Amino acid sequence: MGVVFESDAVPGVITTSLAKVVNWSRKSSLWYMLFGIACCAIEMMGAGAARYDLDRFGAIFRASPRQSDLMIVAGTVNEKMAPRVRQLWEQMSEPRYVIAMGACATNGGPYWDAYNVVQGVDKIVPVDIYVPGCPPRPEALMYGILKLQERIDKEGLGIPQRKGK
Amino acid sequence: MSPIVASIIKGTVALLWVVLNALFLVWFERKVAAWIQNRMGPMRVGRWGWAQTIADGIKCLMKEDIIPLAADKPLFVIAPMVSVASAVLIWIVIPFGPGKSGVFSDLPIGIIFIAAVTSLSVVAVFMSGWGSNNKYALFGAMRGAAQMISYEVALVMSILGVVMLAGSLSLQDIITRQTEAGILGWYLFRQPIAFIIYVIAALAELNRAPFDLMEAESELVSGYHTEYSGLRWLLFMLAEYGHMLAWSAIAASLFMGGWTGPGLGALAGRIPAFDLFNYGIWPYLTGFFWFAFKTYLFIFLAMWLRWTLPRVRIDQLMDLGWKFLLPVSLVNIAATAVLANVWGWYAK
Amino acid sequence: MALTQEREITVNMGPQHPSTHGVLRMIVKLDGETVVEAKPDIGYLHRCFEKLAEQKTYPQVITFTDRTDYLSAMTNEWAFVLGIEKLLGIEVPERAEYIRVIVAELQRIASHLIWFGTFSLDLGAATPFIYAFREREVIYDLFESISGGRLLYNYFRIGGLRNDFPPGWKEKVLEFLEYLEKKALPEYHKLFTGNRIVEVRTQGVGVLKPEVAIAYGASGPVLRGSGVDWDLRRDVPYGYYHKFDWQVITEKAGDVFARYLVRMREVEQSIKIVRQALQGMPDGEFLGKVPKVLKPPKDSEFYVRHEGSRGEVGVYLISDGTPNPYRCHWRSPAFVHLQLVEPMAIGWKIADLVAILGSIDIVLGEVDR
Amino acid sequence: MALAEQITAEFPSAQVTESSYGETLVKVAPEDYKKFCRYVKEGLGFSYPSDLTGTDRTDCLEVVLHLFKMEPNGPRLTVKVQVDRQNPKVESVTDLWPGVDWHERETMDMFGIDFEGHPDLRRILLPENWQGGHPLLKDFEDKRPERPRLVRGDR
Amino acid sequence: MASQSYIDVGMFAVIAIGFVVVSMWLNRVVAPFHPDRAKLESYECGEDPLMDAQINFHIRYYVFALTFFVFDVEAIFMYPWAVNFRNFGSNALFVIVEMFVFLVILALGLAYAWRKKVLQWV
Repeated sequence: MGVVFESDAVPGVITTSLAKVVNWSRKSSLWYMLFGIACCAIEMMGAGAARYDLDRFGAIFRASPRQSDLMIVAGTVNEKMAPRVRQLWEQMSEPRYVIAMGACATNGGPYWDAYNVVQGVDKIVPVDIYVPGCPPRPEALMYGILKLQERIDKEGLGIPQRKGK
Repeated sequence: MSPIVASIIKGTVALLWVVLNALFLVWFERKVAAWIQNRMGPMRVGRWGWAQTIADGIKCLMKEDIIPLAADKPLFVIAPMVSVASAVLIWIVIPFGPGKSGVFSDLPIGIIFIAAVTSLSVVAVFMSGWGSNNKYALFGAMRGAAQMISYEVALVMSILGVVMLAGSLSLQDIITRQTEAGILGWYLFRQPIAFIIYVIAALAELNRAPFDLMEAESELVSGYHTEYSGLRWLLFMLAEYGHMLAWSAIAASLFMGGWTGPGLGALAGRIPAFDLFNYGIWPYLTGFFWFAFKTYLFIFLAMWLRWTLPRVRIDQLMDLGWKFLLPVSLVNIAATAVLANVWGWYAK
Repeated sequence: MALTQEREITVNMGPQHPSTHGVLRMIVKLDGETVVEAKPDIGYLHRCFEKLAEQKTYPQVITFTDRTDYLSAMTNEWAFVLGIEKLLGIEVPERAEYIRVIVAELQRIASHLIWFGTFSLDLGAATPFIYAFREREVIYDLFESISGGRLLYNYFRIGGLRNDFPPGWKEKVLEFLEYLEKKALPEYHKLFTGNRIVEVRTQGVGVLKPEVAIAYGASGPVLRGSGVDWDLRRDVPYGYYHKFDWQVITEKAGDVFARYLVRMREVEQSIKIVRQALQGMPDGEFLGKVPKVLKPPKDSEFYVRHEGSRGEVGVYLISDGTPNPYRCHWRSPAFVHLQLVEPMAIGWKIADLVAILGSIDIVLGEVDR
Repeated sequence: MALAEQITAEFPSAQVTESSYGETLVKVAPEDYKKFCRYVKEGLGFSYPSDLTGTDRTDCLEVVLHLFKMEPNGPRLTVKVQVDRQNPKVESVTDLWPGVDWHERETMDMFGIDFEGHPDLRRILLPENWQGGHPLLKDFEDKRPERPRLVRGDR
Repeated sequence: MASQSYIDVGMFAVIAIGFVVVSMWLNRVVAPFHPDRAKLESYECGEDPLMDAQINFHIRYYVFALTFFVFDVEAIFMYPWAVNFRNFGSNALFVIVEMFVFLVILALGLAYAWRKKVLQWV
């Protein structure tokens, strides 16, 4: 949070009621980055298309990481991709959330013992929600997004985005 | 009331008008898109998702603002200001209702003022694109500038035909002149070619599909606002929708009789009590209704086109502007001059 | 601020870019907006398929073949299964052969549909994408009811298939084909094919000459779009394709629009094939006689050529007499086609580069394996 | 049979075998490889380069080239060349079939075979700074260190 | 009256810019703000930028801009004529022919630019 809410000068009542509004807005407008890696990306596209329609939850895609709140890592991350995933995550503006979609992004999936595959994207960036499946159905992704919304709802104003600040 | 206080009130109203409309338009666009695409659009935030853009707005306000190290900071910061300023400034001359009270300030040079102010928006695009020091943003900015200069000429030339018939640069005058001959007096019917040129050129100036080249997602990621995050980006969007609203309002004023239209007062001959509607605030309400109705008609047209058509290529866009629209608009001026003299009622 | 003196600008497109269809990276050198050089950089989805296959038994590898070209899983499974069947000399029951043709052609339709959707996104039209997905969801449902998976199926077995149709499946397929042919495809053509903007964006853009295409080893719709009458289903026959009445689609022009048309017309041919296969399908077994442990003879090897949705899928298998393949190599069409992007795109604008890249229909899972 | 006879007539040193699946397998010596390929393309008309890959035979490395003609049910030709495992080197055939460019790069990446005369022989699938060796060799070992798992708040 | 219009124009601009400034200030106050090196790096699809984006523009862009400039100024010349178009009365024919000459010159200029391939995008 900015300077104001990190100080103790603001009474608790104001910050809690403000936090409600803020959390409501953050969870209702989770814009995900247009970033598909592998098979799961097709199901992610399917989730955005007519039958499942993520737009109902206020989730639309943005092409640039600067404007997105949510990174859905949809697919296998390998050694060549890992630094790029990290950089894209770094370039998102805070608060930022990560969903690891599918078995590969969770722990390497069927490719867990391959020489070039990173065993889960949580080795690269911190993950909020893991969605199991290979690939997960769009319903599963939607459930993951709903879970993330629940999680955001419980957050206060001071989100621990990083240590030491 | 001192003129400055009056100005401040007017300015605040105009700003609110732009902001509220932009909020509504974003929601409206998402719903129109969803309707065209067999989807539902925002549904979860309020009934039919009406509060969606409000949530988006608060979220963007609470989002971190990033100014890249490589960026040219002053340009990067000033660009959204210019963009918003131009979106608000246009409204000075656009009439909402009849008479002097129906417009913020009926400048006698109305149309020239509009042309000048809208060009500011492309300055903002160029500042942001160059200031971002990002290649995609730069391409977006260069395209934006090139696109604007190709279409500005055709646009100005197409409006020239209207001005010839109306004999004035003030929008209020143009509107009243159109209504003198009833619905057939609309310049939509007297200047059909100018109208078509205007629609195409205005879409190009607005960067709406099929001319959304400067933020072409499949080519340039997000175009000129690639590096903008959170609120700064939101301000660009605000200005973009503000411009769309303004261009639609201008189209309604120039070609479709603006705020004029039948009100309840027209029934006064049949029902004497309805004479009431010819006085006081009622003419303004009727005027505002017709103004908003016609404006939103154009907005819907723009959205419809956007979600239907693919994007043209930049050189094809330039060709269309220079090699087709400009010659046609020159011919249109000549034809108007001849017709107006040969065919008397045409110019009435 | 420092102004560099160069006029040419080098741009990274990808790995995260809306139109690189996954994690391809293009290093593009531009003069103004004209492409001077376009070097694809791949490997962002290299998942070590070939190494993993050496550690798995033959039936286990089928799971991985699904994930190479994840938009066309059924045809991939078939290509791999075909290789082992050749090595072991296994006979496939007649009914299984028919079902294989049906699911492979439905998969081809699904793959071409998603290609149509993403290609229209590349050209800047968002709505056809949604429409294509709407139809694709129906195929997903059909596949789900026979295999349990929406995207990746693991449906083919060595010597046959995992299971037979569920009851009522045939009628559902016929109903879908009717809908696709009578409603969906005409709608696409009305919305997209006849559109003037699409025409000016695609006609004459990215022309690929037939002799260049052959020298590079292009295949599938890319090759047929250049006017080469070549389809492995007909020319290097496998399965029961020879029993049906269908045509190999070719277009002369060799440009982006020709490749588009070839795919759209292939969908019609696939509909025809599926109809005939459903009609002529005999009753019987769906899985042949297969030994419990599959051990192809030592030092036997085979190279399968299979017409996938994107072109020639080649599977090179070497056995050393154990249950695991000694070497399993996957030749993917998109890997080959990606080499053609640079020769096709030079001299065109960056927007055309996107269209050309879209027109060759790459799937990064298959390019990088 | 005609194909095998033609080849033995031109290259007596080449070992030609016919597999039961109708494939003609030709093993050529590394020094004959390029010459043989030129003959196959220009003399025999194998214009379609389907695939080029490698195999680790543990005592040597093998480059395998699958070639076809553009004719229905045409002959299937597999060219093999065995190279020394310590110093794997073979001439590039990109000038004959431009399409094998990336296949050769991939084979270099996976097996470490040096294709002499290749215009741009870099790693293609693995990262440019990859240090782990050539993964499809049978004695390859994955020596990457374990990575810690990150949780929210970590940098 | 005229002065009121000028005040309006100025005030509208001030209010719009003020709106941006105030909202940016509010954003700075309430939003998280943790800049670091990696975050402030220019975005280029996840890669490090290959080169600076601020390059010399192609000369064609300037030619385009100049062409636009010429045409726009000329369009502005025509506006006074258009406004008074209805009031020419008996001089109408003369004035219209005069403007036709001007239009023809404009069209010739366009044709010249077209032929010289100035209107070709880079």
